[in-house]
Amino acid sequence: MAGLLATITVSHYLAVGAFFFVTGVLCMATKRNALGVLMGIELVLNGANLNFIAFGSQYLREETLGLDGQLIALFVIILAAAEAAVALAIALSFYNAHSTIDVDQGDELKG
Amino acid sequence: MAEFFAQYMPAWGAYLLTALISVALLLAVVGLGALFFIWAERKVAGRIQDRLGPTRTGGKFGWLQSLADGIKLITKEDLAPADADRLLFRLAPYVSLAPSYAALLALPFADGWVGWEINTSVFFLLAILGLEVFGVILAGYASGSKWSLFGGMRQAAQVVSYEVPLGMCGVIPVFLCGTMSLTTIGNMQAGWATNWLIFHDPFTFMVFWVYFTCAVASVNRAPFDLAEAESELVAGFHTEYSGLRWSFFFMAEYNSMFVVSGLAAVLFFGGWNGPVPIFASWKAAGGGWEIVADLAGCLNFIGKAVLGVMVMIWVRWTLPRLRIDQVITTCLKYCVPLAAFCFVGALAWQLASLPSPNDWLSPDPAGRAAVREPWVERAEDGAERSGTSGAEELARLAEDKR
Amino acid sequence: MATANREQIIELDVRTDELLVNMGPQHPSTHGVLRLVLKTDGEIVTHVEPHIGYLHRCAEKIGENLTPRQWIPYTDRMDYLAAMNMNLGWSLCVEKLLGYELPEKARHIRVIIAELGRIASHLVGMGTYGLDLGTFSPFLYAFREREKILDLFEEVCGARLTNSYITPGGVTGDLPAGWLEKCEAFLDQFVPVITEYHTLLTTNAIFIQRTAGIGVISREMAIDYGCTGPVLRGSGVDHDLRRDGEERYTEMYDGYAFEVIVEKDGHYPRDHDYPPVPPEAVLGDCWHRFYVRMLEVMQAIDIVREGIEFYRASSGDWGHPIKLNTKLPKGEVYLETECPRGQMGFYLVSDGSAIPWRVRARSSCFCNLSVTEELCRGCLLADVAAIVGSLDIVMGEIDR
Amino acid sequence: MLAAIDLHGFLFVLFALTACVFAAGVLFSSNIVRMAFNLVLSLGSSAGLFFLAGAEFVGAMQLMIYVGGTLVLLVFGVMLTAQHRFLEMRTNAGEWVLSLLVGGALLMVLLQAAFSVSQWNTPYAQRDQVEIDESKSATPIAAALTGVRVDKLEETNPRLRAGKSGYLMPFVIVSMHLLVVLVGAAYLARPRMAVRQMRRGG
Repeated sequence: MAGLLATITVSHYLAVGAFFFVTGVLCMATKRNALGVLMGIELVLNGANLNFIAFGSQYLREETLGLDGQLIALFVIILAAAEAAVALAIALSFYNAHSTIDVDQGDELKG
Repeated sequence: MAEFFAQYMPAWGAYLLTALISVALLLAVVGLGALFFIWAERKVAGRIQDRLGPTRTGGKFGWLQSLADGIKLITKEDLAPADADRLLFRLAPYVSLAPSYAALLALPFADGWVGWEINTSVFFLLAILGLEVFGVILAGYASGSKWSLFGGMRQAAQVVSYEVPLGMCGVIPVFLCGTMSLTTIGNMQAGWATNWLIFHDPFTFMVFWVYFTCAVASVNRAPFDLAEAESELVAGFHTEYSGLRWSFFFMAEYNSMFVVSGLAAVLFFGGWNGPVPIFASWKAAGGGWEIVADLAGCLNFIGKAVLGVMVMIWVRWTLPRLRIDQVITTCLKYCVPLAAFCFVGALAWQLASLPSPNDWLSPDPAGRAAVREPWVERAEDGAERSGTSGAEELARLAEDKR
Repeated sequence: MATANREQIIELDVRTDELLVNMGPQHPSTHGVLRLVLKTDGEIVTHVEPHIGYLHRCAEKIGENLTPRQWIPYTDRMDYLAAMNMNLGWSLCVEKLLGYELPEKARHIRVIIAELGRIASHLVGMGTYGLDLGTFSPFLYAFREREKILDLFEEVCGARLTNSYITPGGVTGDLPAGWLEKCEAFLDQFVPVITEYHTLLTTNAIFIQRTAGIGVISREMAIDYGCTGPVLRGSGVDHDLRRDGEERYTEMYDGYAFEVIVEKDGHYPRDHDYPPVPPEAVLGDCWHRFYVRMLEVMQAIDIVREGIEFYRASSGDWGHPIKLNTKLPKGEVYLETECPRGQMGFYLVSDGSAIPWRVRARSSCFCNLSVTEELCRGCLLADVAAIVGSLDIVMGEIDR
Repeated sequence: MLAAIDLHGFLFVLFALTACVFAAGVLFSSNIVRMAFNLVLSLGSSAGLFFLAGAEFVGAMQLMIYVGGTLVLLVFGVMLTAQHRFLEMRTNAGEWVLSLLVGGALLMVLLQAAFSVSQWNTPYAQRDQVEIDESKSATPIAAALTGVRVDKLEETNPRLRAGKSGYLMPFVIVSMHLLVVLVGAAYLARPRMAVRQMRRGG
């Protein structure tokens, strides 16, 4: 265990990011609740963020993305917030129109 | 400490033990703080209302009253309603307490006396205080009671709204000082009271009151205590709680009050720098004298924060409660525009180099301007070295900031 | 001034389910055991249904098994915040049946005591109203002063809350020596305290925001629903039984100069001493009801002062209670008096024995409460507490 | 002895484990409120990972915007639509098997990719010597947003040196985007139903 702990590298961060990504994708695929799908998207974005941060971290590598990694992560966070607002609005609108938030039932093309 | 334990056990155990001890110590601080504030609230409320408050427990002044209350709460049955979502219901108080406790981590008590020296501590504090709402929302949802649900919904709407002006108010001192580090901001206000940021210009003076209003709202105190409005929602989000879990909500509330007051003290009232620089020379002397000066500064800071809490208590026992629409209106119609106006005003004041009281009282610029973040100094060095255009730009920026 | 009866469209952004909430019978702001069944849409209340009867004690039926003097303690427990006024109403009703003429001194004692009871009752109403709006301190300030009145009552009759002091035939005892001076001393120190109340509540910006324009009872509506007391006068109806009532009751106040507290041309009598009506307030809203109560306290103080003078000037007997087993003449009587919460009526039918054949009480709070359903439709959850509080109900009187 | 275990590694494992466990919790819980709760803890733990990697501003941002803002909004949405038939929406077993298979395969591929690049999985020897005031402070980030790169003072490319490597343009674009999104969201969730309310308290 100690050996593992001593050698945290970018790859470890990437592994966590990958786990986030896969969980998020599975959430998007399996959840029937629209808000559950939204949470899946958040997880995916967070996984990507983790990768950017890892590549930008000066603790982990000699040559890094520098501030770029952090800035891109920042932009992702901001966009995720915006996306969540829109998605929530869509979900509520969907709920108003269909009286359900089960995305499986939203297969008709009218509001 | 970890090194000490490492002699007797494996390294990971030593770390874990060390962490546990530190956590226990800080929790004790939170607990004792809550004990004191609850006692103080009862005493102050009593005095305000022509009563004595607790008088018996622990001899004089009833100073052991909160301890007695705590013992009673611990021995109380821990009930969960049949309709409750058991897991979330049990977890919610901890979710509420944890962020408010974590906020203490980045709050400096004196120059360098901080649990975790983080460069973005203002932002971190505001962010982590915003998380406290989750406990309340979860409690509201998980209780399986309609009153609790009302409380949770109100809290969600209120806190999300008030985070906006609160952040705007917090950002003004950040811009004036050019740093997000609370330690640096505190050090920049050394010297006489005129160097405090609240007296920097009329806008900062104004924005403090906006900050205080929003802080009261964000820690869910009267007249903004809609989530627990006892005359409307019985007890709001903690209607169904009893015993120790109930008291966790209160520990979180009192601790948050202390943190927002402490934040106000650092951002606007010079933190550990008193109205009169008594200990400045001691501080400069270094060694043991410096520790004494820091200790005095720490007491100074705690005094200011406690004063802020006392004002909140005073307000709570004086004013009626606002209605939910009025709370949101207060935020969106008054606090946000005022904060934005003060934000622009304070920056313009700084940009136009208009005078602040400190200029004519103590023209010695040893205060704010001398304190700089390390990267600025290095950037200035770099600018001298290379003379590239980017560095010039930066040097100009650093110059402006000064 | 905002107009009453304005239509407002509340837009709902999300279709939410109706939430059925039980407010009470164990709820902090329903003043006892009132149960309001609320249908809410989020924070907006769409329907309110008051349920009463949780405090029913068959007081009227008991009255048909006791002699009128024995029933006096039961009237105490109707409006337990204004027990003296309840005693008075019943006593006057019985005296009306008996045709009993009251000695001068007893009349003034009754006026003093009844008006002190009115002050005590309004103090509770004011304090608990602050509590409904979420401020605790005025409640204790009000109770502090009320305690002093209760001390005075205790000295007079030995009881603080359920006094049973005024009885058919007069009162149970003369005012003790030195009592009048104590009463005057109390009034002297009490007048400046009222200014405190105005600072803390009446003129407080948040208080005005919470009450002005909320729960507006129009003049017609107040009359239609049979509202009485401060609720009626708060809607601008100039009606006070102390002036407009039956002769048997109004003659009690003969010689007393007082003006009915009602708004005329945007002004209240004696409001020059106090903060003017705020521009947000609409006649008939919670603020006006509250203000009427506050001014009635001042009015009652003046009446008590007058009463003390009259009492000092009067001579003769203080009026003795009738015998317990006094035979009642055959017949029926009904008499309404102006209690702090409105017009309290007592109805008595006698078959000639010492025990009434039929006893009924007309509750003022019951009528006042009936407005709730219409008043709370479409208001916010927090307004329900504000509106019900402003009606100042006592469940003991409604349920009897 | 303590050199065998460093704080960074210990905390990394701690945060990574909590983050992953709660992320799995989001996936496997069927109750929407519990999902939200798990997501909060998961994203909070990943903020811890950000702090650990030295990105303190981004970590605080994550806490403030993501956890404090977005998720409160989400929970709000959950509560608005929280009726019992929506609270628990189960996915049928066939979908589970299929998705877990696909997900497992995807995870394998990603992990393989993550650990296969030697530059990525070699530990950084000089980590203890790193002093990163620049990235820890918010000021360089703010400077980068206005077009000045503090960390690239030695940049030789004249075009990049002239402020082109900053983030002024994306920053403005994102701001406009946010504005548009807010307006759009408000439009989407606009009132569809109006209740005529008679006599508001009057």
